[in-house]
Amino acid sequence: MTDQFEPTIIGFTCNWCSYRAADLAGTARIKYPPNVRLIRLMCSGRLDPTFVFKALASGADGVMITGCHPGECHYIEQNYKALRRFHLMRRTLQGFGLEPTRVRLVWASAAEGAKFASEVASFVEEIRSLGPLHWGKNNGKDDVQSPTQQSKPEIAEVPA
Amino acid sequence: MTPNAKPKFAMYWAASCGGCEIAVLNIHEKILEVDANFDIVFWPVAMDAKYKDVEAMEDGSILLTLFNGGIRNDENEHIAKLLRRKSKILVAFGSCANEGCIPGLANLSDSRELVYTAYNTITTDNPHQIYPMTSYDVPEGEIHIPTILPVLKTLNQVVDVDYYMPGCPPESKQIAAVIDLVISVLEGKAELPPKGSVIGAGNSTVCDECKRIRNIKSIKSFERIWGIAPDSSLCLLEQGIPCNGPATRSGCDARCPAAGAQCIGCYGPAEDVEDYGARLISSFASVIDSNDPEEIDKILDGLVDPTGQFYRFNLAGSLLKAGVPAWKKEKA
Amino acid sequence: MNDYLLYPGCSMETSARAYYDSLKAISKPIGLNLNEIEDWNCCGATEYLGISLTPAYALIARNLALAANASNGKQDLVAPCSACYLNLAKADHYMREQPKLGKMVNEALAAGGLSYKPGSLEVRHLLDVIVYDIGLETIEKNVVRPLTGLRVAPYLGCMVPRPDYENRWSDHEYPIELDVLLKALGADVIDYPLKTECCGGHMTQIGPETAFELIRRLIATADEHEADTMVTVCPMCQLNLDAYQGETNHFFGTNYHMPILFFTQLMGLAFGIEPKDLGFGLELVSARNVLDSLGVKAPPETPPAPPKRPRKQEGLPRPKPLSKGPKVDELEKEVAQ
Amino acid sequence: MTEKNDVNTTLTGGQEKIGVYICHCGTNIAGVVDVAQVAAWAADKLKHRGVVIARDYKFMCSSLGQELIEKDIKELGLNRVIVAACSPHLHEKTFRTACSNAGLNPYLCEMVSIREQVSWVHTDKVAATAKAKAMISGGVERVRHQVPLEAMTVPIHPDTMIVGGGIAGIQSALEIADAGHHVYMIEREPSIGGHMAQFDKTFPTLDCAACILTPKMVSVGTHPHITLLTFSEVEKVEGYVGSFTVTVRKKARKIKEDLCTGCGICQEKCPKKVIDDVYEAGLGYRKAVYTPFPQAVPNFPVMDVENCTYYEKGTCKACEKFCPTEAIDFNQQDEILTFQVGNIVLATGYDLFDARRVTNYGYARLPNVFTSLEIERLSNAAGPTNGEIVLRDGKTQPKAVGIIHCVGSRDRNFNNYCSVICCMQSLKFAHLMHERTGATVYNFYIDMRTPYKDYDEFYQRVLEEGTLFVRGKVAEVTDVPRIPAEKGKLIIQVEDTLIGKQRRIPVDMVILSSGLEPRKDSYETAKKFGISCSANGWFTEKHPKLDPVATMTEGIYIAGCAQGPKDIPTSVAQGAAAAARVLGKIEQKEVALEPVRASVIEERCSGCRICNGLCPFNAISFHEDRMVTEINPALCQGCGTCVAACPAGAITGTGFTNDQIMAQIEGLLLLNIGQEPVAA
Amino acid sequence: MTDVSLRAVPLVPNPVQIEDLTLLEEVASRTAGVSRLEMCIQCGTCGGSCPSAAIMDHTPRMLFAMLRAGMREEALKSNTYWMCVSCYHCVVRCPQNVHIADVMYTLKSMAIQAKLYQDSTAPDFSKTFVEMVEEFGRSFEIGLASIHYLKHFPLRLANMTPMGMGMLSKKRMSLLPKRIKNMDQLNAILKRAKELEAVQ
Repeated sequence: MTDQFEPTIIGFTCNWCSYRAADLAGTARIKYPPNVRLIRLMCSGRLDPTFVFKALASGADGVMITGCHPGECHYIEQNYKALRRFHLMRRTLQGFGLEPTRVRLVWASAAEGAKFASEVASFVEEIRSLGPLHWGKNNGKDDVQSPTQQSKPEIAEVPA
Repeated sequence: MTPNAKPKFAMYWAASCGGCEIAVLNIHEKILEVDANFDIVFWPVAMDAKYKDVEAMEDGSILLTLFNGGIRNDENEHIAKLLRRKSKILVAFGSCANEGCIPGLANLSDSRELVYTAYNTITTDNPHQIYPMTSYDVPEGEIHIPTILPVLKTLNQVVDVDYYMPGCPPESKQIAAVIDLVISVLEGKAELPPKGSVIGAGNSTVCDECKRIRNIKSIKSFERIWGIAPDSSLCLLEQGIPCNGPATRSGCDARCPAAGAQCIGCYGPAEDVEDYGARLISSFASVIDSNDPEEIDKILDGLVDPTGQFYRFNLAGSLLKAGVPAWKKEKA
Repeated sequence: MNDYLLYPGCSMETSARAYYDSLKAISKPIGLNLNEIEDWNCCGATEYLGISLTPAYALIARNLALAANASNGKQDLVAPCSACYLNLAKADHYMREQPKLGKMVNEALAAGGLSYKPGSLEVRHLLDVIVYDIGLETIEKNVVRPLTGLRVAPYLGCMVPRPDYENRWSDHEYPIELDVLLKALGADVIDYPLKTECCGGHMTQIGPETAFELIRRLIATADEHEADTMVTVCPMCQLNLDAYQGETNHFFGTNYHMPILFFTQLMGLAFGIEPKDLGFGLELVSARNVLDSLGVKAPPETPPAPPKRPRKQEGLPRPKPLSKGPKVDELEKEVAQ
Repeated sequence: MTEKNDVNTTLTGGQEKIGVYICHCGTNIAGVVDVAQVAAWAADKLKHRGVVIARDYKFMCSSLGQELIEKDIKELGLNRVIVAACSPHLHEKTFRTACSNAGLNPYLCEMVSIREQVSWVHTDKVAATAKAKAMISGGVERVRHQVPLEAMTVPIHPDTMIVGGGIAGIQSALEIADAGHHVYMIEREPSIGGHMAQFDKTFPTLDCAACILTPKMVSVGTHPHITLLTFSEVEKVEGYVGSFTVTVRKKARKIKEDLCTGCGICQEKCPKKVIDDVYEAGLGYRKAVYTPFPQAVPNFPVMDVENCTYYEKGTCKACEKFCPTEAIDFNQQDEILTFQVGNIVLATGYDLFDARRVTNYGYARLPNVFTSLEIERLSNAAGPTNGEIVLRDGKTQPKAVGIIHCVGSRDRNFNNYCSVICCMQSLKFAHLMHERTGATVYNFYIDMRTPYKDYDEFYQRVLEEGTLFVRGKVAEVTDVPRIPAEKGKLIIQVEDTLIGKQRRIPVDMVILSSGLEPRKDSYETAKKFGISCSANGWFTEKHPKLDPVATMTEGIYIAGCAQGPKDIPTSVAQGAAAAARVLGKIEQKEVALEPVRASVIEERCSGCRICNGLCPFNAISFHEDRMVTEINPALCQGCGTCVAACPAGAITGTGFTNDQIMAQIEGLLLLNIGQEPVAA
Repeated sequence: MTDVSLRAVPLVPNPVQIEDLTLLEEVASRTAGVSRLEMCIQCGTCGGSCPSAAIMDHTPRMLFAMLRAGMREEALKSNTYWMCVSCYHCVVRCPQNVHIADVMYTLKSMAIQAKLYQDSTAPDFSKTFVEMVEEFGRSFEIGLASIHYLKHFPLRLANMTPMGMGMLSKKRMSLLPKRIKNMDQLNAILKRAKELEAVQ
C-alpha cells in the first residue's frame, strides 16, 4: 500500500435498510475502500452518542451513522431521533474542537447498495483529507510537553 | 513513635476550590465525632503537616483518606500516589476528584494557552511577559515549582480508588452519613460496601427526588432560565429549560430544581453510565419536537454552548476526556 | 423594481437589434431593470464547444465570473438569446456535475485573475423572467392596444426549453409560457405544434439544403394554421427564418410571406409603443400586415375571451390534459379569466 | 443435561470458551481473504480473549460445516460461537439452529459478515484480510457479553385481513377461507375485481377476463368465511404478528345494504350522467348513483356525492323516490370498524402510468392516441362501444394502427424499470386490432420480452398474422404532415434501428402500452403497516429470491403488483403463496418473537418520562403510582430508541446492550489485543 | 476425395475488427459533464428524434455502437456530429439520459485533432468563428459569413447578396468588428485553458 494516510472508520448501520444496502453493495460486487468497519444495530434510533464518543476516543478517525431514509424507517419514525441526536452531537463535538465532518449521517435504503458504497468512498476521502485523529493515542497522555518545562530563551520569545 | 490506638484519617486538597473542605466542616458538631474516632494525621487545610511526615508513615497505615481535587500538576500526582500507598481506604471526594469538575473544563484548551491566559488577564499586570518556570536558579540554589500537566486528570485516572463520593461539594448530610457508616463499621456494626461503589449518594437520578410534575416531553424551544417565568410546579425540562436532572445522580434532594433553578449536574452520572454528556445529548435531542433538519437546528440554537451544558462537571471524566486543542497543539 | 444582470450576446447589437430595441422599450413599463455586464465576451455559440473543451468553457465562464462579481449573490443573470442562455447555464451546470471541469476552468480563469464558483449564479432566460417574475398581471395592466384578431404562432426553438437543467419550463416540447404571454397581450394564439422544433441552426451555414427544409416545415405549418406572424424568443431563429425565407422560397419554388417577430416587439405594440421604437422595419420579411391588421381594428372596450378550440364534443370523451404543476396551472388560470 | 445449563449462563471474565469459524464460501471469501491466516491469527492473538478454537472450512453452511461446530460445542464445551461468513441475513438462522442442536443457546452465536462486507467489496487482499481480523475481534468481544435469550411466544389470532380485492387478493382470500379460517377483505373501490375486471381478453390464451374472474368474485361475495368490506379503507393498524388490531373506515355508500336488492332502478332513474374515469377509463359514462359494472360484487350501488344533483342543489332524490325497498339513505355516515386479525396480506395492486407525461407521444393532445386501458375498454364487448374499435370520433375504424411499447417504462425520465406486462399486452392488442379491424398493425419495441409458458408462441402467432414489428423507441407522434401522404394522419417518427434509418409511419390510431406504477399512496400504506418500500415505491419483500411474499414485518405478507409489476398468472400464484404462508402461521397456533426487547431497571428509573413519547408501538407506559416507566415486551419491537434515550441508563435492550456494542467497538479497533487500531 | 473444383472459396475475414476499447472511455472523459455514454441501450430515440438524421452517415445510435466497437477511424470519419444542430430533442428524450449533444461536440474536436473529417465546410465554419472570437472577443457575422461563403459557397454568395445587402442596409450587420476592452485578459484565460487542454 502507498504511504498515504489510511483512516479507520467505524460505521453504524440499521438492521433493515443500511445494513441491507451494505449487503447489496456486496452481492452487486460494488467496490469501496476497506477503511470502514460496520456495527449492526436494530435501528439508527439505537445509536447512542456514547458509541460515537467511544469510537473516537478509542482511535477511530471518523464515524459514519447510517439508517433508513426519513419516512422509510422500519420502526416508523425512529430514524428521526437519530437525526436529532446527530445534530446535537455534532454541535457538542465542535465544542471539543473537533471537525464536525468527522461524523457523517447517511440515509441509505435497502436498494441503495451503490449509494452506500459511494458514500463510504467519499467519507474515507474526506477523513483522509482531514488527517488522523489519534484521539486515544494523544489524549491525556504525558508525552505532550508541558508548557512550564520550557527553557528560558523560549519564554522570552513567548508572544504577548 | 507510639502506635496510636485510633485509626488514622487524612484529607487532601488537590486542584479544587476548597468547597469540599467547607462541606466537611459543615457537618458541624459531627466533626467532633471524627476527632473522637480518628487520629487526624494529615489535613493541610486544617492542620500543619509535612509531606515527609506522610512519606515516613508505614504503607497502608492511614485507614481513611478523603481526596478532593483533580490532578492538575505533578505535585498533585505525587501526593495522590503517596496517599494511595499509605491509605487503606482512598475516597475520591467531591466532583473534582471524581470527574474533574470545573478545573477539568481547562481540558478544552491547550495547557500553554492556559498559562498564558492566566498571566495575561486584565487583572494581571505582566508587562515583561514573565511566565513561571519549573526550576529557577537563585543565589541560594535552584528552586522548583510544580509542573502543570497537559490535561487535568481525575483521581482514578492516576491511582486506584476504593470509593467515590460525588457532589460539588458533597452534601454535608451525606458526608455525615458516610462518617456514621465508617464508624459503625469500625464498631463492627456494619459492612463496607463493595470496593469501587459510589457512596454518599442515591443510585437513581435527580428526578427521583424532584417534586415537580412530569408529563410526556416534547420540546419546541430551549429557554434560558432568566428568559421566561418558569411554572414553579412543572418539570423544568418540559418548559424548555435544559435541566440536567434526568441524567444526574440523586442524593442532593434535588436542591436546585426545588429552588427554581435547573440542575447543572454536580452529582455526576447515574450508576454504570459511561459518558454523562452523551446521555443528556441523547435524551434532550430525542424529545425535540421536529423532524425537519433546519427546524431542529433552529431549536438547538437555543442550547448555548452544548459542550459546557453537558460536560460542566464531567469533562475530565468523560470518554473524550479533553478537547482537541489539549493535544493537537503539540503537533503544530 | 426587479433588478437583473443582462448578458445581451453578440447578435443583440447586430442581427437582432430589433430584439434589443424592443426589450429596452418595454423594460421600463413592466418595471424590469437590466444592468449589462461590463465587458462581456461572446459565449462561443454552438461552435467553440466543437473545437476544444476547456477553452470553450473558459470563454463562457469568464462571463459567469464577471457576472458573479457584479451580482454578489443578489441578482439573477438574464440572457435574451437562447444559445447564450444555454451556454451560460450549461457551463454552470457541468462545472458542478464534473468537478474536474470546474477545476480546469477555474485554473484558466485564474490566468485572467478571475474565478467562478459553480452554482453561485441563477442563469435565466428573458421569457422566464418576464412570465414568472414580472407576471402576467403586470403585463395585462400595461396592455393599451390588445392584439385582438392577430393570429400569432408562438415559436421558441430548441435551446430555451431544452435541456433545461434547472426545470424552469413547463415542458421540454410543448411549453406554454410564450402562449400565455401572447394571450395576455390579447393576441389570437394558435396551438403551433412545431413550437420547439429546430430552425436549422448553423445548417444555414454548412448545409443550406437541410436548413431550407427545416425552415420550410416551420413556415409551412405556421401558414397552414393561417398565422399572421411567427413570434420568436431567439435571435438565431429569427435570423434563420427571416433572412433565409427568401432563399427557402426560391429553393422550393414556394412564396411564403411569414414575418418573424420577437415577442418583445409584440409586447411593445400591445403597450402602445411606437413601432419604430420597437425595431419594426428591421425584418427582411416585412411585418406591415401585422401593423395594418392592428391599425384597422380599433381595440374594443372589453377584449373578447381568447378563442377556444372550435371542436364541439362528439364521439368518445377526450382525456383531460395533464396539469404541469401549480406554477403553470396558475398561469393558465390567469389567462383564462 | 446439566452441562447444557452451565454453558448457557452469563459468564464472568475468564470462563469464556469461544469457537471461531471462518468460511471460505468456496472462493467467494477465500479468493480475497487469507482465511487460513485469519484462523491462525484468531487462535493465537485472541486466545487471551477466550478463543479456544479457530477453524476455517470450505462451506460452513453445509451440513458438514454445521456438524463441525456442533461437535466442538459438545467436545470442547464451547459456550460462545463466532461464524465469519456471509451476511447474517442469509445464514444467522442456520448457525443458531446448529448451536441449539448442540445444546447451546442460539443467541450465544454471532455472525461476522466477511463476504458482503469484505471479500466482495474489496480487492486489496492484505487490507481485506486485516479488516476481516478486526471484524472477527469485534465479534469476539461482542459475543463475550452476549447472554442467553429465550424467544417469547404469543398466540396467533386465526382471522386474516386481506387489503385489496384484485385478482391476487381474491386468490388469497379464497385459499384461506376455503381452509375454514375467517377472512376480512378490504377494498377501496365499490366493487372487487381490480384492474382485471376492466380487461377484455387475457394473454396468451385470449380467454375473456370477465368469464374467468366473475366466478371467483361471486364466491368471495358469498363465502361464509369472508367478510367483504368494499368502499372501505384501513385507517390504523396496531399490535404485532398474531394479534393486530385493525381500524377500518367503511365509507358511506348512502345505500342501506341490508335493504338494497341491487335491482338497479336507482341508476336507471338517476338523471345525472358522469364520465367514468375509473372503470371505463374515461371513455364511457355512468350515473351519479351507480354500480361500477354489471358483474360488480357486491352488487349494491354507491352514491357519487361530488356529482349527485341532490348534494349540489338540494333537490332531485329521484333514486329515493323510485327505490322499491327504500334503501337510499342520504344521511348515511361513514362507519368505523375495528377487529382483531393474526395476519395481514397486502394486495393493493398498481396504478397505470399516466401517458400524458410523455408529451412527445401526444396523449390528450392528439385525439386518436389511446392508452392501453382505453383500448381494453374499447375492445370489450361490454365497453362503451360494445367492442367496436373506433377512433375518437366514435365511428371511423382505423386502417393503420401503431402500438408503442415501453411507454413510461425503461426510461429514466419516468420509470427506469421494465413493467413486465407491456410486451405481451401490446402483442395482444396487435392481435385484437388485426382480428377486429383488419388494419395494418405496427408494433414499436426496444426489446421483445416474452418469457414464460406459451408467451413466445403467442409472439410467433402475431408474427404470422402479419403484424409489422419495428425495433426502435418511438421518438414522437405528430399530426404535422411533411408530405401530402401524411395529411390527416398521425405520424409515428422513429429510428428503425435494424436498418439504421429514420422512418415516419402514418397511422390512424396510436396505442400507448403504458407501464405499471406503484400506487400513489404506497409510501403512506407501507408506513401504516410498518413495512418498507423500494426506491421506486414497490413494497419490499423479505428476500428477493427466497422469501418473495413475506415482509420484514412478521405477520404481514404482500402479493400481486403491490410488490412489483407482474402478470395475472404470477399475481395469482403469489396470492396463493401468501395464503399458504398465512395458513402455515395459523396452524402454528402461536409464534415466537425475536427476544430482542427493551426493559426498564425499575430501581434506576427516576420517572423523568423522557422515553414515554418515543415508542411508535405504544409499548412504553408510565405508572403514576410508583413513578416508574414500564415496557410491554409483547408490543416492543426492539428498535432500542428508548434504550439510547434514557438519561439514567435505566433501560437495557437485550441482544444489543451497551456492553456488547462498546466491547465490539474496542474489538473492531483491536484495543482488546493492545494493538493500535491498524488502518486497513 | 471431394472434387477439387468444388472446393469452397475461403471465408473473407470479418472486415470490422475491434480496434481499441479505450475509444469509448476517451470520448467519455473528454466530454463535459458525465456523458453516460456506456449506458446506451441502442433504442434509437436519438436517431428517431434527429432533424438531420436523413443526411447523416450514421444515426447517433449507430455511432455509439461504433464507439463501443472501438471503430475509431470510421467513427471520426462520420459526418453525423457535424450535422448535429444542437436541438437537444434526443437529450431530453433519451431514456438513459446520455449527454448526446455534448458527445457530438467531443467527437467534433476529436475529428479535428485527428484530421479525419471528410467535408471541411463545418469544421472550417467552426474554426473561422472561433478565430473571430479569439480576435475580437465577439462574433462578427459579416466577416464570418463572407470568409466562409467565399470558401465554401462562392456561387451561393450571388443569391445571398440581396439578403446580405438587406442586412447591411438595415444595420443588422456591422462592417467593423466590435472588440472587447479587456482582450488581454480573455487571451490570457484562453491561453491557459489551451495549455490545460493540451496536457489532458
